[in-house]
Amino acid sequence: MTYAAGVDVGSTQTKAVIIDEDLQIVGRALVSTGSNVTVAAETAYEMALQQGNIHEEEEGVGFIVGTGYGRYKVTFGDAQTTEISCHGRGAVHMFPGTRTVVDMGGQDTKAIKVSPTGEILDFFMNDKCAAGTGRFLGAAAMALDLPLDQLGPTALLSSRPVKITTTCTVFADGEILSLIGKGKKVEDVLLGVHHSVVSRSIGLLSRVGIEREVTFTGGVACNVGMVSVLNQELGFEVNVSDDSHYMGAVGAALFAMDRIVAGRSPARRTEVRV
Amino acid sequence: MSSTSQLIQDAPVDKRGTSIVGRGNKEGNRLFREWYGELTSAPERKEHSAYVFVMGSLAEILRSFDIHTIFPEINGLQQAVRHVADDYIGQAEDYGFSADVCGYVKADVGLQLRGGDHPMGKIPPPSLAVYTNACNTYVKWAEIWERMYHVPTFTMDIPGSRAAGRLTWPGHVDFENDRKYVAGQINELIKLCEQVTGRRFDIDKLRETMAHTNTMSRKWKRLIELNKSTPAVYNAVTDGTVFLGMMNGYRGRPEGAKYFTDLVEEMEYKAANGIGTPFEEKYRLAFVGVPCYPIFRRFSEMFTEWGGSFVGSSYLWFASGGANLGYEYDLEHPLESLAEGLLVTVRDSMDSMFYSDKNLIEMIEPYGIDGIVYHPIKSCRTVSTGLADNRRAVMEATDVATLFVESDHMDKRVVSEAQLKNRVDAFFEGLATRRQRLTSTGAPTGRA
Amino acid sequence: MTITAGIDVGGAYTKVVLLDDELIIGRAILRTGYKPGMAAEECLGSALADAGIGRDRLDYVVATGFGRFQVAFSQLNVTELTAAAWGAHALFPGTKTILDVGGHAVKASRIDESRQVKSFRLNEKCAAGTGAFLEKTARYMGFNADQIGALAATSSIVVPISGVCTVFAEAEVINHLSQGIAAADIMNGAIASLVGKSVQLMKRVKMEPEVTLIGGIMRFPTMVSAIRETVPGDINVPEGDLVQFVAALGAGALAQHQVHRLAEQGAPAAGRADLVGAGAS
Amino acid sequence: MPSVLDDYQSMSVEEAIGMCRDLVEDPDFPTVQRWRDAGGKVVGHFQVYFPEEIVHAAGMLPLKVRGAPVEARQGESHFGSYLCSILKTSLELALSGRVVLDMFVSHPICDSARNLAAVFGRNFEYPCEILYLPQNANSAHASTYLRGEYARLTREVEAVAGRSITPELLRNSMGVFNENRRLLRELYEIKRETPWLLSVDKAYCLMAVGGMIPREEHNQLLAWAIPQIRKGSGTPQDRMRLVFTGGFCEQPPLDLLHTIAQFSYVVDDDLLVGLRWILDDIPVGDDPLADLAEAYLENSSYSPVQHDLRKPKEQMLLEQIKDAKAGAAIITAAKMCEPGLDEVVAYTKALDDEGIPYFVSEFEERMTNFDSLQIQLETFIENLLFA
Repeated sequence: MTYAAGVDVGSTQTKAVIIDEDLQIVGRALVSTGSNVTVAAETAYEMALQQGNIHEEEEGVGFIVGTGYGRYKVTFGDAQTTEISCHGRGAVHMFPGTRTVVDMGGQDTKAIKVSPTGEILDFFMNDKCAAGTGRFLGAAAMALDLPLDQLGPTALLSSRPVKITTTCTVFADGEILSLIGKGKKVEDVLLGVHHSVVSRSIGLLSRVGIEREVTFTGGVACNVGMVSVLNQELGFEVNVSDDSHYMGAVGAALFAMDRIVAGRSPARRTEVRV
Repeated sequence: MSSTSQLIQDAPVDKRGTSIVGRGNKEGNRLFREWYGELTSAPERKEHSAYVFVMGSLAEILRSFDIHTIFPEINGLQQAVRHVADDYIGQAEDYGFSADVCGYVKADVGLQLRGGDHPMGKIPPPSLAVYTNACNTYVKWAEIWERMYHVPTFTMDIPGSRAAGRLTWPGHVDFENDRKYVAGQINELIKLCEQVTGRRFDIDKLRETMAHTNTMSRKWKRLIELNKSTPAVYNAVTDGTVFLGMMNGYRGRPEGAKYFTDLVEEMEYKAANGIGTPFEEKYRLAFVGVPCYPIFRRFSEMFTEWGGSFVGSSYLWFASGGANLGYEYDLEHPLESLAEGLLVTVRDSMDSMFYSDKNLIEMIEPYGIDGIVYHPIKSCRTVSTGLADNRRAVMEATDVATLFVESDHMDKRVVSEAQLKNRVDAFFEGLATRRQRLTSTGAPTGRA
Repeated sequence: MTITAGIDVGGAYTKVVLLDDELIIGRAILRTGYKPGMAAEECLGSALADAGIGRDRLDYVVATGFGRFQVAFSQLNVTELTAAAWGAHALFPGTKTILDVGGHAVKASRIDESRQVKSFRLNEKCAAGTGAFLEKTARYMGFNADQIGALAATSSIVVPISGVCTVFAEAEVINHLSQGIAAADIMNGAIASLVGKSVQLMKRVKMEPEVTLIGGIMRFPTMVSAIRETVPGDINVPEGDLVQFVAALGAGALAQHQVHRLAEQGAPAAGRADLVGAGAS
Repeated sequence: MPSVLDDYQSMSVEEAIGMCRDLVEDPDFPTVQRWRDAGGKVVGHFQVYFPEEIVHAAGMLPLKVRGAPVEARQGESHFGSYLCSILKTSLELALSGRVVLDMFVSHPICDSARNLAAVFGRNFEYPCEILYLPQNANSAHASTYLRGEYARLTREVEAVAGRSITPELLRNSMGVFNENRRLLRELYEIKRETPWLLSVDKAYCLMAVGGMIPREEHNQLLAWAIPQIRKGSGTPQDRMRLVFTGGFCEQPPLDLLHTIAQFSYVVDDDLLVGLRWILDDIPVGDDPLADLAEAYLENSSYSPVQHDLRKPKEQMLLEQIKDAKAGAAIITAAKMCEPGLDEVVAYTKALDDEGIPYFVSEFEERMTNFDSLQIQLETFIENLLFA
């Protein structure tokens, strides 16, 4: 049995995924990136191997693809691919109907338009300022002293979002506190925060054209509040996978498997491509 | 067919005994320094200089009065590629200019505040400024010199296309209305030059300068067509910038005419013998916008390291003042045809910025374009405002791959190498999958 | 003897200074938090305790800072720019230019000998170029704000931080760290970039000596010395944590001025209402 | 010609101004809708100046396209990052169908505006073009050229309207607009002479509504409102008289104007200067197009987007301040607005030399937070107070 691995080094978290030849995920791991990117990549990779209890001696990992902003720091990787290609590939693999991908990470948001084969047709990223990224939600969590995973559920208790005017993530806490100070309900403020992030990401999506199905990937996709506000604003349901957090690593692993298979008879690879 | 290196060795040599392959860049750099030397020493010789711009420099008239043409745009470009632009820009911002003001303008303000001290030499102050409306910032810019130096500023107002592809020609009532206006202004400019220099206008000298420009335009058009060959014979972004420097700096001059005659000879030889640029051409690209000068080399490497070859660039259209049309003046009727030529070529410069979608679509097939790279810049609304929409139109009409990356041509504060590279890599990964779909070879991954 | 209070309700902290004529007799500082009004109330309380006097001794109260309108018990509200002018002038009468670097805003102003603000500029509504930038950078590297000064002091190397957005600067910082660059060098880089932005703001108001530096960020000696390196002429820095109290002090000083002015006029204390739009033309 | 306004004559003047404010801020442009429902055609023209008389003479509604306080979700996707907001919101209005046009005209006097005509052209079927107003105002040939350009525009407009514009029709329209300019001059005179009777934001609403309703109706509205405003009960307060200038193409949010009005008297400004570009009545002669062209060049206001050696802009500003007996100025410019931002430098230097107090503040039509502006205003006032 040969395995393929994808290691996605994000600005805040590093994710590793191992897949087998049937393209099933057999191991996954997530560590915070911290200050030593290479170490984080190694750790995540090792943990993923353990989780899938794969012992490199007997059954090796045939190919490793690094992705994410730290992809060139995956020194043990065999190749690098941008997270844009990886999220596109991963999303189409999980949801073959995917035509548009919105990936929200800790620090940037991407809108990606893909073909049925996972080919990247167009993409857009925000990078002028961190408004409208997962970080904005993080700032809210910090200001309100809530654990990240409570943001969504809390926001969904509200039906009256408060308009958030601050765009600067760093100043968000200030406005949030003063709104609370003015007696606004926590859930209303939080819902407002979700709306402001969603509306910015929809702006990004419309740059590549919002074509169904839309698949929501990245860490922020774990936030039920974001999913429901996004559905509400788009007017239809987006795809969300339990592995959305790992989507970049999954895509990278799929590309890795391409390489392994490409090394063999062309007959096999067609199966694998679909 | 023998190896490329062999071909380069066997290439014909010029009088100096140097191979004609690579001569264009060598000569270009030499003449370019010479030109800045000339400008630096102009005040000693009591010669006048005019501040002018690349989109309609009026060099033919100014040269006929032996007035030097100084291009603040080219000065700015040099400040950026020599990594000193931010010092000048900072000085202008301290002077009061907003962070959102064009980087060229600020680099020039900084330059003026430093008495013309420039990495290429000492830029003399203007005796007058002459500019078209091809970019409105030209007008605002000239107002700054007006306030600094109290010198005459002349707007050569050249009406452009009223709508996409709606071009009028001699004989049409609207064209004639525009032409009369331009012709009238030309006479006003000539009077101004007479006042400034205290010389009489010499129509035969004008004929000479126009003749040189004719040769340059003819060759420029040919040069652009020559890159239809595979591999491309020059990099339209990097080499192209050298050529643009010559096209503008030596417009209306014998050296310019000779340079482009030689350059076309070189490129025709390369085309005939399949000699390309120094790297392997995997993808043929068109560039739209203005290059990223603060990290110029790196910027171009981001593409060449993937085998991306810029075979064409809208920059070579508009920044040459529309020379791409190959328009040639009728020397029998210099003033009339100067008016017509200005109108037609500057109009084309503007069309190449505002309405370039059609030209780009038409370019794809003959030039074998795999992808179009849009690079709008923070500084320049003139070039950049329409690009996102232009790209949408091109993507609707064709299935060519496109990349949209924003940075700046001057201000390194808005240039993030990492972010640029990430997008460029993704773009080429897309091109690779696309090609794989068509030819099914290789996976879309970069080199380890 | 006239006792006045100056209350500065800032974005992060609320500060109170009590003046007996020109003498500071008490002060207090605490986090503003949710309810600026309450913060002001509490902070005044502890300042009075600090001075060991009762509330009834207050002749006049001036509030400033973003939360000034939430201060129920002030007779007069002024902006932090005006208050800073009075405060800086009280400490250093030769002050012509004031640079106030706070967590959320950077303000530069030029004043004349009569404490009149002649020209002023505020930074953009973005954290890049505010004190928050330093604190964030420190936090990314596992230090807290109070350690910034000490940390930076251990290095003389300056690593350029080009990031436009404070949040994106994080990735840059992490990159530097992973390349083995010392935290202190990076900290200096962050300080240099903040100083650059601040100095430009001062140039925008055509700074003249003497320059007085105020605001919480001036607690860090490296910040001050970096400014001294780039700005010619005399530079004043209030001692110790007084840098954070300058606006409050100014409000107190203005309160003294009001009391005397009103005494001359024999008029009752003017409330904000009378002041709105009361500018002379 | 249908009436597009509610019956304001039964309202108090305050209520009528409120109605105008609602119309000015309504991104669905109900008055334009009513005009269309009555079968009228609409020609949108982008800021700053446009010879609306020509469109009016063809029986169509000239609509001043000046953006709107809307979220430009579709508009944004047609533009890059570093551009002024009015481009995006103006396109948004058209893309979202809020404003339906029969023709769109922009001008070449700002590079973004010139590009906007191309963008509209790629996205809409109706004619989208650039009116090439002359930019060499000092050429002896400019007005002849402009007359020819107006003749060209007239042909385009006739084609859209499906009827011809006789000199008679045009002269009549010029009469209507002369009346409108006279009334706007009166409005500004009230602001200048008795600012306590009319605040800058209210004056703006009364003026701006003219850009979206038939001009005859605007004339009626102003003729009705002005005498009542004059009779107003407000009493003069000791407030700072200032001139508010920003080379306005993109319009500041009304709340920004309101904030300023709370603390000062804006006795003059260059808001919607396009509606007041021509300073006096245009003499109506045998060749009305020539008269229009002549007025644009010879009898017009000033703006950062017009270069005229006879009108050094900083000098014009100083005169404006003097004529309005203002003691200070607020200099502003829209973010990313090259012409406006360039001018700020010259303005501030001139004001420094004259020792006229001012402050500088950038704005965006969609800004919602005015703290910074308010702090600056208050500081400004306080310091004249505690001097």
